[in-house]
Amino acid sequence: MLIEIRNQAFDPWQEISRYQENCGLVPGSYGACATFVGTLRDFNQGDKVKRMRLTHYPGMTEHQLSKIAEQALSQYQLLDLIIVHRVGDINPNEPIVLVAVWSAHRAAAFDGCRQIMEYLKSSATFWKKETLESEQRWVSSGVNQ
Amino acid sequence: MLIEIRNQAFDPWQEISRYQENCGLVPGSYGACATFVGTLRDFNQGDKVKRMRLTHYPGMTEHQLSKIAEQALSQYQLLDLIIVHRVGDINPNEPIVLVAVWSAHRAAAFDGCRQIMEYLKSSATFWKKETLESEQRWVSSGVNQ
Amino acid sequence: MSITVRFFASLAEELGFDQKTLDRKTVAHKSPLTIEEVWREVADRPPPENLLCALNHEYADFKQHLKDGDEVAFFPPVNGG
Amino acid sequence: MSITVRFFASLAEELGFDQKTLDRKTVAHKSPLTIEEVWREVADRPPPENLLCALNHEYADFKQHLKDGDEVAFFPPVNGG
Repeated sequence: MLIEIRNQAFDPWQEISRYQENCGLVPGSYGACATFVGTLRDFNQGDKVKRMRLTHYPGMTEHQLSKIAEQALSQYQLLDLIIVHRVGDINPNEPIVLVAVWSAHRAAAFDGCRQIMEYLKSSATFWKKETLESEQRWVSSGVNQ
Repeated sequence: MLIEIRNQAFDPWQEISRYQENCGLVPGSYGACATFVGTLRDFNQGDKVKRMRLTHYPGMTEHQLSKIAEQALSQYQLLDLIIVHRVGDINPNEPIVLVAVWSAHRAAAFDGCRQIMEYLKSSATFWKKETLESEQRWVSSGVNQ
Repeated sequence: MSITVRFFASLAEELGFDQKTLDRKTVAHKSPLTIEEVWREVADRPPPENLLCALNHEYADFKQHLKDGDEVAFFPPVNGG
Repeated sequence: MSITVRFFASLAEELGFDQKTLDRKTVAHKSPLTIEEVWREVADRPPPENLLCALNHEYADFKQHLKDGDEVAFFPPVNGG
Protein backbone atom coordinates (compact mmCIF):
# COMPACT_ATOMS: atom_id res chain seq x y z
CA MET A 1 0.00 0.00 0.00
CA LEU A 2 1.31 3.44 -0.93
CA ILE A 3 -0.40 6.48 0.58
CA GLU A 4 1.34 9.77 0.16
CA ILE A 5 0.73 13.49 0.24
CA ARG A 6 3.36 14.97 -2.02
CA ASN A 7 4.47 18.53 -2.69
CA GLN A 8 6.28 17.74 -5.96
CA ALA A 9 4.88 17.00 -9.41
CA PHE A 10 4.70 13.28 -10.25
CA ASP A 11 4.08 11.01 -13.22
CA PRO A 12 1.12 8.81 -12.30
CA TRP A 13 1.85 6.12 -14.91
CA GLN A 14 5.44 5.73 -13.75
CA GLU A 15 4.20 5.63 -10.17
CA ILE A 16 1.79 2.77 -10.94
CA SER A 17 4.28 0.91 -13.10
CA ARG A 18 7.05 1.11 -10.51
CA TYR A 19 4.75 0.11 -7.69
CA GLN A 20 3.26 -2.81 -9.57
CA GLU A 21 6.67 -4.22 -10.43
CA ASN A 22 8.55 -3.65 -7.20
CA CYS A 23 6.20 -3.50 -4.29
CA GLY A 24 4.95 -6.94 -3.44
CA LEU A 25 1.98 -7.37 -5.78
CA VAL A 26 2.18 -11.09 -6.58
CA PRO A 27 2.40 -11.60 -10.38
CA GLY A 28 -0.62 -13.54 -11.60
CA SER A 29 -2.67 -12.81 -8.47
CA TYR A 30 -4.59 -9.81 -9.76
CA GLY A 31 -7.00 -9.75 -12.69
CA ALA A 32 -8.06 -6.12 -12.47
CA CYS A 33 -6.52 -2.71 -11.90
CA ALA A 34 -8.72 0.39 -11.93
CA THR A 35 -7.10 3.79 -11.72
CA PHE A 36 -8.14 7.41 -11.62
CA VAL A 37 -5.92 10.42 -12.27
CA GLY A 38 -7.20 13.93 -11.59
CA THR A 39 -5.32 16.67 -13.43
CA LEU A 40 -5.43 20.45 -13.10
CA ARG A 41 -7.37 21.97 -15.98
CA ASP A 42 -6.44 25.42 -17.28
CA PHE A 43 -10.09 26.45 -17.23
CA ASN A 44 -12.70 26.47 -14.45
CA GLN A 45 -16.14 28.07 -14.16
CA GLY A 46 -15.51 30.16 -17.26
CA ASP A 47 -12.10 31.50 -16.21
CA LYS A 48 -8.57 30.72 -17.29
CA VAL A 49 -6.65 29.13 -14.42
CA LYS A 50 -2.94 29.96 -14.20
CA ARG A 51 -2.08 28.00 -11.08
CA MET A 52 -3.64 26.37 -8.03
CA ARG A 53 -2.45 26.09 -4.44
CA LEU A 54 -3.60 23.00 -2.59
CA THR A 55 -3.42 22.97 1.21
CA HIS A 56 -4.27 20.23 3.67
CA TYR A 57 -4.52 19.64 7.41
CA PRO A 58 -1.24 17.89 8.28
CA GLY A 59 -1.99 15.00 10.56
CA MET A 60 -5.73 14.83 9.93
CA THR A 61 -5.53 14.39 6.15
CA GLU A 62 -2.97 11.56 6.35
CA HIS A 63 -5.12 9.89 9.00
CA GLN A 64 -8.19 10.17 6.72
CA LEU A 65 -6.36 8.66 3.73
CA SER A 66 -5.22 5.70 5.81
CA LYS A 67 -8.73 5.11 7.07
CA ILE A 68 -10.41 5.27 3.66
CA ALA A 69 -7.72 2.99 2.20
CA GLU A 70 -8.22 0.38 4.93
CA GLN A 71 -11.98 0.59 4.55
CA ALA A 72 -11.87 0.10 0.76
CA LEU A 73 -9.36 -2.76 1.06
CA SER A 74 -11.62 -4.64 3.42
CA GLN A 75 -15.01 -3.72 1.89
CA TYR A 76 -14.02 -4.71 -1.66
CA GLN A 77 -11.35 -7.30 -0.81
CA LEU A 78 -8.79 -5.34 -2.77
CA LEU A 79 -5.30 -6.81 -3.11
CA ASP A 80 -3.47 -3.49 -2.92
CA LEU A 81 -3.84 0.22 -3.64
CA ILE A 82 -2.09 3.53 -4.20
CA ILE A 83 -3.27 6.99 -3.19
CA VAL A 84 -0.99 9.90 -4.07
CA HIS A 85 -2.31 13.44 -3.57
CA ARG A 86 -0.51 16.65 -4.44
CA VAL A 87 -0.30 19.69 -2.20
CA GLY A 88 1.46 23.01 -2.81
CA ASP A 89 1.53 25.02 -6.03
CA ILE A 90 0.23 23.10 -9.03
CA ASN A 91 0.39 24.09 -12.69
CA PRO A 92 -2.24 23.25 -15.31
CA ASN A 93 -1.77 19.76 -16.77
CA GLU A 94 -0.08 18.50 -13.59
CA PRO A 95 -1.70 15.55 -11.81
CA ILE A 96 -3.47 16.38 -8.55
CA VAL A 97 -4.45 12.90 -7.47
CA LEU A 98 -3.76 9.29 -8.37
CA VAL A 99 -5.81 6.38 -7.08
CA ALA A 100 -4.99 2.85 -8.29
CA VAL A 101 -6.51 -0.34 -6.91
CA TRP A 102 -5.83 -3.99 -7.67
CA SER A 103 -8.27 -6.85 -7.20
CA ALA A 104 -9.10 -10.31 -8.52
CA HIS A 105 -12.12 -9.16 -10.58
CA ARG A 106 -13.25 -5.95 -12.19
CA ALA A 107 -16.31 -4.90 -10.19
CA ALA A 108 -14.35 -4.61 -6.96
CA ALA A 109 -11.62 -2.60 -8.68
CA PHE A 110 -14.06 -0.10 -10.22
CA ASP A 111 -16.14 0.23 -7.06
CA GLY A 112 -13.15 0.53 -4.72
CA CYS A 113 -11.40 3.14 -6.88
CA ARG A 114 -14.52 5.22 -7.19
CA GLN A 115 -15.34 5.04 -3.49
CA ILE A 116 -11.90 6.37 -2.62
CA MET A 117 -12.26 9.23 -5.12
CA GLU A 118 -15.71 10.18 -3.82
CA TYR A 119 -14.28 10.29 -0.31
CA LEU A 120 -11.37 12.47 -1.42
CA LYS A 121 -13.79 14.90 -3.07
CA SER A 122 -16.38 15.02 -0.30
CA SER A 123 -14.51 14.51 2.98
CA ALA A 124 -10.72 14.64 2.82
CA THR A 125 -9.36 17.87 4.30
CA PHE A 126 -7.89 19.56 1.25
CA TRP A 127 -8.61 23.10 0.04
CA LYS A 128 -7.92 24.69 -3.32
CA LYS A 129 -7.14 28.28 -4.19
CA GLU A 130 -6.95 29.21 -7.85
CA THR A 131 -4.83 31.95 -9.37
CA LEU A 132 -6.74 33.41 -12.32
CA GLU A 133 -5.55 36.11 -14.74
CA SER A 134 -6.18 38.94 -12.32
CA GLU A 135 -7.36 37.50 -9.01
CA GLN A 136 -7.23 34.56 -6.66
CA ARG A 137 -10.25 32.62 -5.46
CA TRP A 138 -11.06 29.70 -3.21
CA VAL A 139 -12.69 26.82 -5.05
CA SER A 140 -15.97 25.82 -3.45
CA SER A 141 -16.96 22.26 -2.62
CA GLY A 142 -15.59 19.67 -5.02
CA VAL A 143 -18.39 17.14 -4.72
CA ASN A 144 -19.70 17.68 -8.24
CA GLN A 145 -16.43 18.35 -9.99
CA MET B 1 -8.53 7.72 -30.30
CA LEU B 2 -6.56 4.48 -30.24
CA ILE B 3 -8.42 1.21 -30.79
CA GLU B 4 -6.34 -1.83 -31.37
CA ILE B 5 -6.49 -5.61 -31.26
CA ARG B 6 -2.94 -6.71 -30.65
CA ASN B 7 -1.24 -10.11 -30.73
CA GLN B 8 1.84 -9.01 -28.77
CA ALA B 9 2.26 -8.33 -25.05
CA PHE B 10 2.11 -4.64 -24.13
CA ASP B 11 2.78 -2.36 -21.17
CA PRO B 12 -0.48 -0.52 -20.44
CA TRP B 13 1.14 2.30 -18.45
CA GLN B 14 3.61 3.06 -21.21
CA GLU B 15 0.75 2.91 -23.72
CA ILE B 16 -1.25 5.50 -21.77
CA SER B 17 1.74 7.69 -21.07
CA ARG B 18 2.88 7.75 -24.70
CA TYR B 19 -0.62 8.37 -25.99
CA GLN B 20 -1.31 11.16 -23.52
CA GLU B 21 1.89 12.98 -24.43
CA ASN B 22 1.98 12.53 -28.18
CA CYS B 23 -1.48 12.01 -29.54
CA GLY B 24 -3.37 15.26 -29.55
CA LEU B 25 -4.80 15.43 -26.04
CA VAL B 26 -4.66 19.15 -25.33
CA PRO B 27 -2.65 19.80 -22.13
CA GLY B 28 -4.87 21.45 -19.52
CA SER B 29 -8.09 20.37 -21.24
CA TYR B 30 -8.78 17.22 -19.25
CA GLY B 31 -9.39 16.97 -15.53
CA ALA B 32 -10.00 13.25 -15.30
CA CYS B 33 -8.57 10.02 -16.65
CA ALA B 34 -10.09 6.69 -15.63
CA THR B 35 -8.42 3.50 -16.71
CA PHE B 36 -8.94 -0.22 -16.39
CA VAL B 37 -6.38 -2.93 -17.02
CA GLY B 38 -7.41 -6.58 -17.09
CA THR B 39 -4.57 -9.04 -16.51
CA LEU B 40 -4.41 -12.82 -16.86
CA ARG B 41 -4.47 -14.48 -13.45
CA ASP B 42 -2.63 -17.74 -12.88
CA PHE B 43 -5.68 -19.21 -11.16
CA ASN B 44 -9.30 -19.61 -12.29
CA GLN B 45 -12.22 -21.61 -10.87
CA GLY B 46 -9.91 -23.51 -8.56
CA ASP B 47 -7.34 -24.46 -11.19
CA LYS B 48 -3.85 -23.26 -11.98
CA VAL B 49 -3.79 -21.53 -15.38
CA LYS B 50 -0.61 -21.93 -17.41
CA ARG B 51 -1.64 -19.99 -20.49
CA MET B 52 -4.68 -18.65 -22.32
CA ARG B 53 -5.47 -18.35 -26.02
CA LEU B 54 -7.73 -15.46 -26.98
CA THR B 55 -9.45 -15.53 -30.36
CA HIS B 56 -11.72 -12.98 -31.99
CA TYR B 57 -13.85 -12.53 -35.09
CA PRO B 58 -11.67 -10.46 -37.42
CA GLY B 59 -13.79 -7.74 -38.96
CA MET B 60 -16.70 -7.97 -36.55
CA THR B 61 -14.70 -7.41 -33.35
CA GLU B 62 -12.94 -4.31 -34.71
CA HIS B 63 -16.28 -2.97 -35.88
CA GLN B 64 -17.76 -3.52 -32.41
CA LEU B 65 -14.88 -1.73 -30.65
CA SER B 66 -15.26 1.28 -32.94
CA LYS B 67 -18.98 1.43 -32.27
CA ILE B 68 -18.71 1.18 -28.48
CA ALA B 69 -15.95 3.79 -28.49
CA GLU B 70 -18.02 6.25 -30.52
CA GLN B 71 -21.04 5.64 -28.34
CA ALA B 72 -19.13 6.24 -25.10
CA LEU B 73 -17.43 9.36 -26.50
CA SER B 74 -20.75 10.89 -27.38
CA GLN B 75 -22.83 9.64 -24.42
CA TYR B 76 -20.33 10.84 -21.79
CA GLN B 77 -18.75 13.69 -23.77
CA LEU B 78 -15.34 12.10 -23.38
CA LEU B 79 -12.35 13.97 -24.76
CA ASP B 80 -10.49 10.87 -25.93
CA LEU B 81 -10.01 7.19 -25.24
CA ILE B 82 -7.86 4.11 -25.72
CA ILE B 83 -8.98 0.50 -26.12
CA VAL B 84 -6.24 -2.11 -26.56
CA HIS B 85 -7.22 -5.78 -26.46
CA ARG B 86 -4.88 -8.75 -26.69
CA VAL B 87 -5.46 -11.81 -28.83
CA GLY B 88 -3.28 -14.89 -29.28
CA ASP B 89 -1.36 -16.78 -26.59
CA ILE B 90 -1.23 -14.94 -23.28
CA ASN B 91 0.84 -15.79 -20.20
CA PRO B 92 -0.24 -15.16 -16.60
CA ASN B 93 0.49 -11.61 -15.47
CA GLU B 94 0.22 -10.26 -19.02
CA PRO B 95 -2.38 -7.56 -19.68
CA ILE B 96 -5.43 -8.69 -21.64
CA VAL B 97 -7.19 -5.38 -22.00
CA LEU B 98 -6.56 -1.69 -21.45
CA VAL B 99 -9.30 0.93 -21.46
CA ALA B 100 -8.41 4.56 -20.71
CA VAL B 101 -10.77 7.52 -21.07
CA TRP B 102 -10.21 11.25 -20.63
CA SER B 103 -12.87 13.80 -19.75
CA ALA B 104 -13.33 17.17 -18.07
CA HIS B 105 -14.80 15.76 -14.84
CA ARG B 106 -14.58 12.48 -12.99
CA ALA B 107 -18.11 11.04 -13.22
CA ALA B 108 -17.97 10.88 -17.02
CA ALA B 109 -14.54 9.24 -16.93
CA PHE B 110 -15.60 6.53 -14.46
CA ASP B 111 -18.91 5.86 -16.19
CA GLY B 112 -17.46 5.83 -19.70
CA CYS B 113 -14.58 3.52 -18.78
CA ARG B 114 -16.89 1.10 -17.03
CA GLN B 115 -19.44 1.07 -19.83
CA ILE B 116 -16.76 0.11 -22.33
CA MET B 117 -15.51 -2.68 -20.06
CA GLU B 118 -19.02 -4.07 -19.53
CA TYR B 119 -19.51 -4.13 -23.28
CA LEU B 120 -16.20 -5.93 -23.82
CA LYS B 121 -17.21 -8.56 -21.27
CA SER B 122 -20.79 -9.07 -22.40
CA SER B 123 -20.85 -8.45 -26.15
CA ALA B 124 -17.50 -8.15 -27.90
CA THR B 125 -16.69 -11.25 -29.95
CA PHE B 126 -13.72 -12.66 -28.07
CA TRP B 127 -13.34 -16.23 -26.78
CA LYS B 128 -10.90 -17.63 -24.25
CA LYS B 129 -9.38 -21.08 -23.99
CA GLU B 130 -7.29 -21.86 -20.93
CA THR B 131 -4.40 -24.29 -20.74
CA LEU B 132 -4.41 -25.87 -17.28
CA GLU B 133 -1.87 -28.33 -15.86
CA SER B 134 -3.29 -31.31 -17.74
CA GLU B 135 -6.12 -30.10 -19.98
CA GLN B 136 -7.51 -27.24 -22.00
CA ARG B 137 -10.94 -25.70 -21.47
CA TRP B 138 -13.08 -22.95 -22.94
CA VAL B 139 -13.90 -20.22 -20.47
CA SER B 140 -17.63 -19.65 -20.18
CA SER B 141 -19.31 -16.24 -20.32
CA GLY B 142 -17.23 -13.45 -18.84
CA VAL B 143 -20.07 -11.26 -17.64
CA ASN B 144 -19.40 -11.84 -13.95
CA GLN B 145 -15.63 -12.09 -14.07
CA MET C 1 -26.95 -16.81 -54.27
CA SER C 2 -23.88 -17.48 -52.14
CA ILE C 3 -23.62 -17.20 -48.34
CA THR C 4 -20.38 -17.39 -46.35
CA VAL C 5 -20.90 -19.18 -43.04
CA ARG C 6 -18.34 -18.92 -40.21
CA PHE C 7 -18.00 -20.74 -36.90
CA PHE C 8 -15.93 -19.73 -33.89
CA ALA C 9 -14.34 -21.07 -30.73
CA SER C 10 -15.76 -24.25 -29.14
CA LEU C 11 -18.39 -24.45 -31.88
CA ALA C 12 -15.79 -24.68 -34.65
CA GLU C 13 -13.96 -27.35 -32.64
CA GLU C 14 -17.11 -29.40 -32.17
CA LEU C 15 -18.21 -29.16 -35.79
CA GLY C 16 -14.71 -29.77 -37.12
CA PHE C 17 -14.75 -26.79 -39.50
CA ASP C 18 -14.74 -23.02 -39.17
CA GLN C 19 -16.11 -21.92 -42.52
CA LYS C 20 -18.53 -23.12 -45.21
CA THR C 21 -19.97 -21.59 -48.33
CA LEU C 22 -23.63 -22.15 -49.16
CA ASP C 23 -24.61 -21.58 -52.76
CA ARG C 24 -28.03 -21.71 -54.39
CA LYS C 25 -27.61 -25.27 -55.60
CA THR C 26 -27.14 -26.62 -52.07
CA VAL C 27 -30.13 -24.69 -50.69
CA ALA C 28 -33.26 -26.81 -50.66
CA HIS C 29 -35.59 -23.97 -49.61
CA LYS C 30 -37.47 -21.51 -51.64
CA SER C 31 -36.18 -18.03 -50.90
CA PRO C 32 -35.92 -16.05 -48.74
CA LEU C 33 -33.44 -18.04 -46.74
CA THR C 34 -33.15 -17.32 -42.97
CA ILE C 35 -30.18 -17.70 -40.63
CA GLU C 36 -32.02 -20.53 -38.89
CA GLU C 37 -32.24 -22.39 -42.19
CA VAL C 38 -28.56 -21.85 -42.86
CA TRP C 39 -27.76 -23.64 -39.59
CA ARG C 40 -29.87 -26.62 -40.70
CA GLU C 41 -28.09 -26.71 -44.05
CA VAL C 42 -24.55 -26.62 -42.73
CA ALA C 43 -24.69 -28.40 -39.36
CA ASP C 44 -25.71 -31.98 -38.76
CA ARG C 45 -27.24 -31.28 -35.34
CA PRO C 46 -29.77 -29.02 -33.61
CA PRO C 47 -28.45 -25.59 -32.62
CA PRO C 48 -26.82 -25.69 -29.16
CA GLU C 49 -28.35 -23.78 -26.28
CA ASN C 50 -26.94 -20.21 -26.09
CA LEU C 51 -25.94 -20.23 -29.76
CA LEU C 52 -25.35 -16.68 -31.02
CA CYS C 53 -25.31 -15.48 -34.60
CA ALA C 54 -24.19 -12.47 -36.56
CA LEU C 55 -25.03 -11.20 -40.02
CA ASN C 56 -22.39 -9.11 -41.79
CA HIS C 57 -20.55 -8.35 -38.51
CA GLU C 58 -23.65 -7.33 -36.51
CA TYR C 59 -25.50 -9.47 -33.97
CA ALA C 60 -28.60 -10.88 -35.69
CA ASP C 61 -31.84 -12.72 -35.04
CA PHE C 62 -32.17 -16.31 -36.30
CA LYS C 63 -35.29 -15.30 -38.23
CA GLN C 64 -33.46 -12.69 -40.33
CA HIS C 65 -33.52 -13.15 -44.11
CA LEU C 66 -30.39 -13.33 -46.18
CA LYS C 67 -29.32 -12.05 -49.56
CA ASP C 68 -26.55 -12.97 -51.95
CA GLY C 69 -23.06 -12.28 -50.57
CA ASP C 70 -24.05 -12.19 -46.90
CA GLU C 71 -21.68 -13.43 -44.20
CA VAL C 72 -23.35 -15.38 -41.42
CA ALA C 73 -21.48 -16.38 -38.25
CA PHE C 74 -22.38 -18.79 -35.46
CA PHE C 75 -20.61 -18.78 -32.11
CA PRO C 76 -20.93 -19.58 -28.38
CA PRO C 77 -21.31 -16.86 -25.70
CA VAL C 78 -18.48 -14.33 -25.86
CA ASN C 79 -15.90 -13.59 -23.25
CA GLY C 80 -13.74 -10.53 -23.79
CA GLY C 81 -12.02 -8.09 -21.47
CA MET D 1 -6.78 22.93 30.65
CA SER D 2 -5.26 23.89 27.30
CA ILE D 3 -6.90 23.54 23.88
CA THR D 4 -5.12 24.04 20.55
CA VAL D 5 -7.41 25.65 17.97
CA ARG D 6 -6.58 25.61 14.26
CA PHE D 7 -8.13 27.37 11.26
CA PHE D 8 -7.71 26.50 7.59
CA ALA D 9 -8.07 27.92 4.09
CA SER D 10 -10.43 30.86 3.53
CA LEU D 11 -11.38 30.84 7.21
CA ALA D 12 -7.77 31.44 8.32
CA GLU D 13 -7.51 34.26 5.77
CA GLU D 14 -10.69 35.93 6.99
CA LEU D 15 -9.82 35.67 10.66
CA GLY D 16 -6.21 36.71 10.11
CA PHE D 17 -4.74 33.80 12.11
CA ASP D 18 -4.46 30.05 11.69
CA GLN D 19 -3.85 28.91 15.24
CA LYS D 20 -4.75 29.91 18.81
CA THR D 21 -4.26 28.32 22.17
CA LEU D 22 -7.06 28.49 24.72
CA ASP D 23 -6.09 27.93 28.33
CA ARG D 24 -8.24 27.74 31.41
CA LYS D 25 -7.71 31.38 32.34
CA THR D 26 -9.22 32.64 29.09
CA VAL D 27 -12.26 30.35 29.33
CA ALA D 28 -15.22 32.09 30.93
CA HIS D 29 -17.44 28.99 31.08
CA LYS D 30 -17.76 26.40 33.71
CA SER D 31 -16.58 23.07 32.35
CA PRO D 32 -17.18 21.01 30.31
CA LEU D 33 -16.24 23.22 27.37
CA THR D 34 -17.79 22.42 23.94
CA ILE D 35 -16.43 23.05 20.43
CA GLU D 36 -19.21 25.60 19.94
CA GLU D 37 -17.98 27.52 22.95
CA VAL D 38 -14.41 27.42 21.68
CA TRP D 39 -15.55 29.19 18.52
CA ARG D 40 -17.16 31.94 20.61
CA GLU D 41 -14.00 32.35 22.64
CA VAL D 42 -11.57 32.61 19.74
CA ALA D 43 -13.55 34.26 16.93
CA ASP D 44 -15.13 37.70 17.05
CA ARG D 45 -18.06 36.70 14.79
CA PRO D 46 -20.83 34.11 14.49
CA PRO D 47 -19.81 30.84 12.87
CA PRO D 48 -20.10 31.03 9.06
CA GLU D 49 -22.64 28.87 7.25
CA ASN D 50 -21.12 25.48 6.31
CA LEU D 51 -18.44 25.73 8.99
CA LEU D 52 -16.90 22.31 9.67
CA CYS D 53 -14.98 21.23 12.73
CA ALA D 54 -12.69 18.42 13.79
CA LEU D 55 -11.56 17.17 17.17
CA ASN D 56 -8.18 15.44 17.33
CA HIS D 57 -8.13 14.83 13.55
CA GLU D 58 -11.67 13.39 13.31
CA TYR D 59 -14.77 15.22 12.10
CA ALA D 60 -16.73 16.31 15.14
CA ASP D 61 -20.05 17.76 16.25
CA PHE D 62 -20.14 21.32 17.63
CA LYS D 63 -21.75 20.00 20.81
CA GLN D 64 -18.84 17.69 21.64
CA HIS D 65 -17.08 18.26 24.96
CA LEU D 66 -13.37 18.88 25.24
CA LYS D 67 -10.62 17.82 27.59
CA ASP D 68 -7.15 19.10 28.32
CA GLY D 69 -4.74 18.78 25.37
CA ASP D 70 -7.43 18.47 22.68
CA GLU D 71 -6.86 19.90 19.20
CA VAL D 72 -9.90 21.56 17.68
CA ALA D 73 -9.96 22.66 14.02
CA PHE D 74 -12.40 24.88 12.13
CA PHE D 75 -12.52 24.97 8.34
CA PRO D 76 -14.73 25.62 5.29
CA PRO D 77 -16.08 22.79 3.06
CA VAL D 78 -13.29 20.60 1.73
CA ASN D 79 -12.26 20.08 -1.85
CA GLY D 80 -9.79 17.31 -2.57
CA GLY D 81 -9.20 15.03 -5.49
